[in-house]
Amino acid sequence: MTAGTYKPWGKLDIARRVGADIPEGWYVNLGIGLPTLVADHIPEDREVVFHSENGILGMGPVPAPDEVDTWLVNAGKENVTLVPGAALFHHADSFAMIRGGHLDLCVLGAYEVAQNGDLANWTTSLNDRVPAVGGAMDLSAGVRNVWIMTTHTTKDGQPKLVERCGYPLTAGKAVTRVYSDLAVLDVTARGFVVTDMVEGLTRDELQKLTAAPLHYA
Amino acid sequence: MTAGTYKPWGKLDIARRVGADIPEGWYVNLGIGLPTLVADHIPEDREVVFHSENGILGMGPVPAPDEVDTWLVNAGKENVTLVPGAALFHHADSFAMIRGGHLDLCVLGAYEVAQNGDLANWTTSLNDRVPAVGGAMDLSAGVRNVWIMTTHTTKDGQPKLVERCGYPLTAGKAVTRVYSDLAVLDVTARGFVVTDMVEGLTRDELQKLTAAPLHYA
Amino acid sequence: MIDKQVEDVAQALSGITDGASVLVGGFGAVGQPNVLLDALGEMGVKNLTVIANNAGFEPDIGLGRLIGRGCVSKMICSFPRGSSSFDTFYRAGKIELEVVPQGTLAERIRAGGAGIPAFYTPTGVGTQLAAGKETRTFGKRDYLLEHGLAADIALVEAWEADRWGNLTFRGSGRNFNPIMAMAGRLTVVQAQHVVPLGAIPPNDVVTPGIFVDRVVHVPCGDPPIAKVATAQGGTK
Amino acid sequence: MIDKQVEDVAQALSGITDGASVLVGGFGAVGQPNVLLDALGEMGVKNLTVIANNAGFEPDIGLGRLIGRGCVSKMICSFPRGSSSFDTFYRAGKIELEVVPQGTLAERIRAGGAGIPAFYTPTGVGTQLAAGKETRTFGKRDYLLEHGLAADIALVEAWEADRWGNLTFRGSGRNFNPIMAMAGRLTVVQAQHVVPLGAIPPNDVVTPGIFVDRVVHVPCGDPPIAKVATAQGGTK
Repeated sequence: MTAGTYKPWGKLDIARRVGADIPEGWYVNLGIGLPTLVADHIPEDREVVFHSENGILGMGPVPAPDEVDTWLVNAGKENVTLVPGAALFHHADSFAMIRGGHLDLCVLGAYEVAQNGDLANWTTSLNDRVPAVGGAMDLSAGVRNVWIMTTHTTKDGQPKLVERCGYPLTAGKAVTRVYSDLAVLDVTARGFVVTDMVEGLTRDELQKLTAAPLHYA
Repeated sequence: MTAGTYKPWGKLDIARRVGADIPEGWYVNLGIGLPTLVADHIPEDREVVFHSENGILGMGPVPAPDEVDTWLVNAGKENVTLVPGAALFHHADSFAMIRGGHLDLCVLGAYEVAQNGDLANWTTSLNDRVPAVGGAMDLSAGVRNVWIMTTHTTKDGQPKLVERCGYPLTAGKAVTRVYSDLAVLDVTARGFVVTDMVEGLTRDELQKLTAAPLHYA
Repeated sequence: MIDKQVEDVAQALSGITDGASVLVGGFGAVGQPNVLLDALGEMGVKNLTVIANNAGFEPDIGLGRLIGRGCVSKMICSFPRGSSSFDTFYRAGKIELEVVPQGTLAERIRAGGAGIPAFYTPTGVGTQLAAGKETRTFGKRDYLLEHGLAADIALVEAWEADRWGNLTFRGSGRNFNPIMAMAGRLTVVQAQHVVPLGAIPPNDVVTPGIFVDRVVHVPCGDPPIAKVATAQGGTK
Repeated sequence: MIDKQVEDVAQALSGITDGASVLVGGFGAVGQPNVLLDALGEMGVKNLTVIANNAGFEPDIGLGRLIGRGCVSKMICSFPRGSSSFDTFYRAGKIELEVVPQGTLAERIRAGGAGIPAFYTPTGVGTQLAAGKETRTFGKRDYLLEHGLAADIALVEAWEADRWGNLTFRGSGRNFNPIMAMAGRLTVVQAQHVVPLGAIPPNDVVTPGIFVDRVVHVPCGDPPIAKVATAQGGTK
């Protein structure tokens, strides 16, 4: 196969990969946007418990249109469902779980990820518009594993995986793994270690789209 | 009436006085020992809500022997009852109420009370026996009104109301009122202000039994 | 007899004056004390500091409406997006903004209610939101010092209330409401149902009445339908 | 399938080794994980640091028995009175003691579970228990710095548990149990009843299963009758 003949993974491909990598029994918070897709891609025989910042453990599948409980929303303010075994609690207890290291995993989006795990995903500048952070800083500082789902580059082709973040940080040394549309990368003491990549993509090509040195296991 | 012809108030007299002075609607914690008596001396037409450190609001009367619920104890580890409107919660929430200033009153015993409100009621020395503090420091530091029920002097006749505590402090500037077996005293910026005293007792006699200057309203 | 229930919303809000700090419960469309917020706006109070997760949503409902009326001079919140009223006032420089991470906001409010003046948290270390804050190392990790956050008033929406002010919440309506009830010096509750004392079993009381000052019966019905969860998500 | 239920007490305690720090729930005779404590003593582990409100009561039950067996080298507690085992070991200089005010103890444990390394509290300022602690002024008042308290193990007694580890408690059995469940790196629950997943309604879960690692079914029945409340009271 020659250089350039590769097809990036689609959103659902990425969600499926993330879902397949979540072990049974993990407590997982899915960020708004892309990460939400992961909920539908957990292997059917595997129990994973989904957490929402606003006081829910045990979120279930999207409700059927005629079965919506409007008293139940997730962190994205969307109506959701509960599974048997779900629990409801208040915001301080919810973030005690997050900050106290009780969640196994959060899956978030990113503007930039640095090779030391620094994450920038909350604002591109304090001046560009109304600053807003939500729960991103708590999640990335508190959860044991922080996985990022993202395109490998911006729409303009700028690398999102970098030596050092240029955008304001959400948390330092937080990210443990990146699932991009081109590769899966662990964040290690050495920096980014590629563990999987799109078929047909060469190491040189992936390096050109990444602003930090890539390592291979 | 000549000097010396007075009779100290009994325990039940003191409890009745304290009970009569608790306004409707107050949230009240009663310390172990003497203060427990107050629960039975709230005027019948008055609602007062009793709190226990181990996670109870709304304790009711002593259970009949054949109606004891052994799953329910108070801070003194005695079996108690609940009234309609009671709530159960955990220890951190219970002390959030105490420390957060949500309780209107606690009634405690004392070894010494100083004229600036300093309270000593947890140990007579760190060396005399096993030191143990329980909830006394939290109650006296956190509750809006701290009333003391005590004999005016020790069994040896030593004053318990003093200029400055000699025993280890439970909390500084905490006590707001003292109900002794001889008098009722408010703790004010001026020091102890006597608002009531046993019939037949003279001011001179009361002063002799008190190791701090007494004032009168 | 203790009876915290008041006859109407006006009585529930009586005494609230210009310059008050106000905790406002709710997350998304659930657990929002919108009737209290509307009445507060109609009272014409000014210069409120409002503490809430968001800065309102629709311009004609609840907090969005209160801001649109010009009653709020400062917002302390985690995610002030999706509110056209707030946007307008913020861009015009007419409203001050303190952005606080959502978990730090929740913990500050709980601390405010629990008599904890300050605590350390790992959230926000090394970020722009750490500016001006003390950083301190415990063990091998850095933490920020954050302060408890109490307020003059807390506005809460509950599912059930009794005359002692014991509360329950429905679905995700719990959210910030119980901790705000703790941190309000005057806590005012709009309750969907007022039930007899004793109707809420002791184990089911979520907010004990000790944290509640006034209850007003507002059977305002179900929240509006929200977006149903999809991959495209909403705002935080 | 997530199933935190283990077959017996031995399995529930497997892996606990000498020198472990152990949070022990319960207050008075209610909510004490006595069966777990007895089994721990039979395992013969040594040099435990135990964190509990008291230092046990009767020498032949629970924590009092564990101490009497010589398994505990340090107690962190608020009220170590009424335990003849503790008295004996303490007077012989065989057990170390850290006395912590009850509310500070509860808040330190909650902080330990909630990722808060330290906080300030008004409790204990100016007392002998402030020795060696930082005092700091916020507003016009002084406060002490206190540290979060997590531990290797938490031993909890619950009323109901399901296979995810969701818990409820009965009567005053809640006490320290929910916050200790949060602060244990390994949280082991002895439950009076094991119920099917979903049997506990979401609003009634007191301790969500995320804080629980192992559940063992121990239908040990009602606590013994205590003193009935009288004026003469008991120990704290």
